[in-house]
Amino acid sequence: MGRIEGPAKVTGEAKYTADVLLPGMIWGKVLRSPLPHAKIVSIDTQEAEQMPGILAVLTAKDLPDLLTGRLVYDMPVLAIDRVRFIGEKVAVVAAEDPDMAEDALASIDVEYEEMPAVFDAHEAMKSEAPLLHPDYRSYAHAPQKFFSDIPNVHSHVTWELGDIDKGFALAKRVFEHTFNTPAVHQGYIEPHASVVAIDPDGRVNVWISNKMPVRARELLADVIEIPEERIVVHLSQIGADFGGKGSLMDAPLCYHLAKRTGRPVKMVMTYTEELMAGNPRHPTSIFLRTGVTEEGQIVARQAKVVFNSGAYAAFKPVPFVNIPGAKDAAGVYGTPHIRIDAYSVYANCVPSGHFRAPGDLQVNFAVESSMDMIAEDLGLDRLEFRKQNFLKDGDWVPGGPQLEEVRVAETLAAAVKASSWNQPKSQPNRGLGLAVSHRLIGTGEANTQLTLKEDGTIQVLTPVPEVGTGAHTILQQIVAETLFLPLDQVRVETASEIFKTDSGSGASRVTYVGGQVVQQAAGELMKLILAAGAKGLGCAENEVVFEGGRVVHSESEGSLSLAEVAKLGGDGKSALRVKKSLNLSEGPPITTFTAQVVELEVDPETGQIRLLDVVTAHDVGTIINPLGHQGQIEGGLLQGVGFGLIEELRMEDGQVSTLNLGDYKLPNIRDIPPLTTVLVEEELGPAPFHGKAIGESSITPTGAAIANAVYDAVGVRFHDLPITAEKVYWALQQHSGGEG
Amino acid sequence: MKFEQTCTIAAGPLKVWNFLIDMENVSRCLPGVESMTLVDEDTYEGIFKIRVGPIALKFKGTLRVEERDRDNWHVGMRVEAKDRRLGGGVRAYLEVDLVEKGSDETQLNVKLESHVLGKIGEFGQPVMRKKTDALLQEFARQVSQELGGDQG
Amino acid sequence: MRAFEYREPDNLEEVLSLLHDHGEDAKIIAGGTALVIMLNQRLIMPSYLISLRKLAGLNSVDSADGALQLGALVTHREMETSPVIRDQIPVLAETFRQVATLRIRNMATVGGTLAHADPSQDSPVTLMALDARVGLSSSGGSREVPLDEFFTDYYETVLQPDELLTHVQVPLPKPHTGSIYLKFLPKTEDDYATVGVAASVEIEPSSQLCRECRIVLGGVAPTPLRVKEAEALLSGQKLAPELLHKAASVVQEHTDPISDSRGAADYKREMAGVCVRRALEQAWQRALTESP
Amino acid sequence: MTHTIRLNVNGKEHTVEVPSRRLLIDCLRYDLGLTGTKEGCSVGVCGACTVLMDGKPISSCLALALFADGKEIVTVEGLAREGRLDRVQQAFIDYGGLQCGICTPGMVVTAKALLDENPDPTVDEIKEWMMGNLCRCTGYYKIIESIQGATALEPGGE
Repeated sequence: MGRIEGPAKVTGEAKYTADVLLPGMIWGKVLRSPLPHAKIVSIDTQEAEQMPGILAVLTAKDLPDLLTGRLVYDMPVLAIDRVRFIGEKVAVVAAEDPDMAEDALASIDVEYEEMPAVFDAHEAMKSEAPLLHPDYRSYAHAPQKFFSDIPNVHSHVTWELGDIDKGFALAKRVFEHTFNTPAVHQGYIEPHASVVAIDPDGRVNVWISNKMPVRARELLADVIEIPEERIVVHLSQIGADFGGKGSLMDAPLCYHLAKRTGRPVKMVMTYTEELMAGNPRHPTSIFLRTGVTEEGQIVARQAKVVFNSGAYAAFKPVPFVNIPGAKDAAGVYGTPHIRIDAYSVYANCVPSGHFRAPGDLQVNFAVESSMDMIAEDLGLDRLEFRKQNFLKDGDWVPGGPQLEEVRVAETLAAAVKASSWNQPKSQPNRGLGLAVSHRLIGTGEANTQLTLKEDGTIQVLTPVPEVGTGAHTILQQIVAETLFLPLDQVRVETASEIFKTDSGSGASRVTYVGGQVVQQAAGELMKLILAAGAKGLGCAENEVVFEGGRVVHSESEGSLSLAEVAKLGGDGKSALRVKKSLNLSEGPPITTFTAQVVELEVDPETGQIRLLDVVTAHDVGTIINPLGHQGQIEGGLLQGVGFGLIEELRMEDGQVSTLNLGDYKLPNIRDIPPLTTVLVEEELGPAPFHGKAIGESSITPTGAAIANAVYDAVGVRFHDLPITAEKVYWALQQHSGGEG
Repeated sequence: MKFEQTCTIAAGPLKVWNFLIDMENVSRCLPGVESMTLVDEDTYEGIFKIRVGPIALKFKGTLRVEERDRDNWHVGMRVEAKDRRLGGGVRAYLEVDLVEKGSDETQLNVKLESHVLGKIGEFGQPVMRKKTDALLQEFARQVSQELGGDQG
Repeated sequence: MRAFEYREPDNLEEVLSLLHDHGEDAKIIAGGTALVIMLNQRLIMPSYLISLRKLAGLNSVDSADGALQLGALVTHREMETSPVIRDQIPVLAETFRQVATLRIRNMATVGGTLAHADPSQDSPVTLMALDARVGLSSSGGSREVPLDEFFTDYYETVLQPDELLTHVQVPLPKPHTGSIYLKFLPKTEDDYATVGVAASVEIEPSSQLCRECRIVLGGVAPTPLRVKEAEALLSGQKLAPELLHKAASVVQEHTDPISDSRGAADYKREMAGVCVRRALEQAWQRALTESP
Repeated sequence: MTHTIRLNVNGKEHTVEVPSRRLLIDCLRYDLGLTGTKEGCSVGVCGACTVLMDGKPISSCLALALFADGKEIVTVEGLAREGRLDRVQQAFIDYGGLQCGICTPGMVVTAKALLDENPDPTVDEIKEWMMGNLCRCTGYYKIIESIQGATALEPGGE
């Protein structure tokens, strides 16, 4: 079933932030730092200010001395006295058109005094490394509980199960492996955009490509020093998020320029700016130490996961200001003794942020690669070794609940069955690899307001914008299903004003938390409808039923349409309305598993990898929207392929060298592998109608499955992603002692 | 970006030394130098042009001699220059070391660490690297030619 | 982009006199796919932009006395789909079909690609392997330059500031000649070639010996790279694996690639060898099966 | 340095005064208010800005507005006629060929041109034609299904 906003999107009517046109609107452009770490000695803007069409030029000295961030406030709106990465905003210009703004940028003179810089997270953790944020501990919302004495480490989180020392004492064999993954960009096609218009009465209107508008309003209020009630965030379509659209980005600058010039201001990042100063996936290094018994039982898993935060932690939304995916470093395997340490580290690179399944991909690549390596070393079959160690009902997962309804074995079995796993190896240089992952459903706060309109339709207000996942369609379906109404009688509309707080879209949260809140609200609205209907029909509530979209008095057969009920209204003729909020801090005990099998072929002369077949199997509940569900699987999978084979935000001394989509390559329609999807359905999901989450499932195991298949094909093991043809070629050269 | 060039010159180290500490000579041997004027004992201001196809870069900036170690035949100079039209610039440190090979044979080692900044750095780093490398080669070639014939 | 004067002459004389008057300060724009990006990024800031879009007469493909004459304004898409080209020099159509994406091929022109002189382009490589010549005109007169003397450095050619590339001459392949363009794309299908190789082999039908051949590479040097030393190795020889390996290693010695997102220099050098082998083999097969 | 250009956009004649440096995409979006055409990469790679010029897909981010002088331009806003969606538009909805929708205007415009030239394309023909349009949401599988689905529908619009 197609999505509700489909027609608007295929006709070009759907409005994204960059599409907002306002009378008198002007344009902002920023000047960015060319140096990775330097003191700002002076900024001369005089010449720029004199140029034609230039309406304002601002630097930090024109702004309040405030920092911002999605959780910890550590990032200035414009660099204050010091720049910490190449691409950091130093000055901003407002002009009648973008070209004029660009004209002015070149004539702003900034004098820098270079400082020693550090780019690698491990280097940054050494005692001699330059400190990026000496005052980190004093920043607002910096989580004291996770402070560390290691240089530049702004958050150190530990997850433990059992007793790690005891675990290794039980182990017959101990394995150590290290893996690395690069920075990758979310690759949404819509660059960040913001528009701010200030009303004569001082009300601040904001349009912003942000998936958490209510939170955005809260953050903006703090950094521009305007009370939240005076700020209206107008929701627009979002040209995809994938985790990257949760920050204020240029909105504070738009406000300051609007305030200075008295005109509405729009800022749209170029894609070059996105690649140089967006918020890509964290470059990550994962160290695993695994203790295994003689029988091949994993008894201990120690993990040290180091995330390169870049110059600021401002793009991390979670309370511990670290990357949640690290907690999966034991994978889908029941391990009695676990210790996981996650370090997020400042370095003079582009600040890192969230990208679909943050941390999960990096860690899963490490865990699932190591499973194959250990199995081979122990002379065990890699499939059997996994099965033997799988999580079971009642097992605990680090940072998670005690699991119920564990279906990992079934999921992997389904993937294997649909693949050529059990067939004899077809040809040389071909190989099969598999990987398994799980993801706990996200928690958080969701809000809604349901109203019975006078035309008999149900209006569902949500503060969650449509980021492309089909969230609005899902909410519409759940409400319609709950009220036994046809879909077209339920209208989903967005509004942020009427809600104080909300977690917005993300963490595969919407169907679970957002779905429950609308379902509960719909149930309560039905009670009000029946009550009002009964009143209108002059009978008792228990004498009416809701049938065929009408409130019916069983005896007299008298009935009222929803429109009629709406006109009657509730007590005091007030509209029939339910406003509801749901905040789930505890996740359900049910997780979701993904198993993938990849078959590929390696060209030994060039190292080029061709994917011949990909099978992705998913442990799912009731599927509420099959089309949207499958779309999430397919889109996530191709992002996983990109992560495994192609994508890397290349940096040299903090300078990103892949600065446009001609150099930072995204998979295109000719790069897609043959794909088989297997859904292992059972109606026991925690979401409404026993649904589960899917958004961040298919992307996770792909990188590891590819790495394992490459090993199976040509016998070389890769510890770093992406596995490019070039890396494979040189590895093969060494492997075969040079005679390629 | 780091670069290294080595060549042998048919002249004794002292002769090469005296040649190299005179910026007149250096600028003459460095292709693209349009002007080089002495500001104070160790500082020069200059204009330096380089072309990459249709893209013409014109750097204006300073060259400062920061090391002049006669005993170890070592010179180190810092270059900071901007192209304001394009919005960008270069920061480089150039080190020249002489190794005595004989009474009139000297090995010239040139080391360059340079950072291309801003617009210019964003565009075609790889080509810039290649261009800079060629530039350094030419410099070494010119020097050895001026001092008693090219010996590669 | 920086502001500029836009001129759109409808006749060649006017284009040339504008070039004569403004030279360095002027840039020619045809399809614009490469130039507009550089303008937009402010890497170039000409005072005058001379558009060829209203210019007639430079957008046809003509077949005359043993050669194809390509107007400088013929688009890539036209090169790809032109029946004349598909029939008479199929490898040319095949090459242009592999350039970038449909949208770019609808805009980009033959003359534009050559004048832009990006060494990782596809079509200059094949055109050079086909012994193409380019016609250059200025208000002072005209000249013809063989393509393997046209490119001088990254994005640089022998074109003078007052000169315009008006057409390309491509001689029809001799009988018993097989040609191929091989584009090595290890990352994504829409990428620039990591290495591109055009090979053209003319064989002596009875003996099946190579009479003459052309080997040209893209993406491995400051300009499209023709390796005559490797060509010489093959002439008079029979197709044999050792021979191809020898040719490949000679080619590798001549490459001078840059390291970029499409591969490090040493990898490109290695791949140049592999691709040359594969290209020569396929060209040779085509020559054998090709009926005059 | 402004010029007056006449262009036909979606069947409607426009006369616009533009600076010589104005790009076609900005002319469409800001001079004419047709914001359906999106800007993504600004270097002709992503295809979000695809429009038809005299029936051919081009990157409006690589074309000067002046290039459109005397030309016929079709943007995503011009596909539906009298409120009736073009079959390609309908198919993208029915077969899930869109998610966030930012690439969709370029996708449907490009796909429309494909079916105009080749009413019954094979999967390989679809892939070759559509390669220049990037989508980060769908993984392309449903885009291929959408275009195949469209061939089964009545040619809409006209």
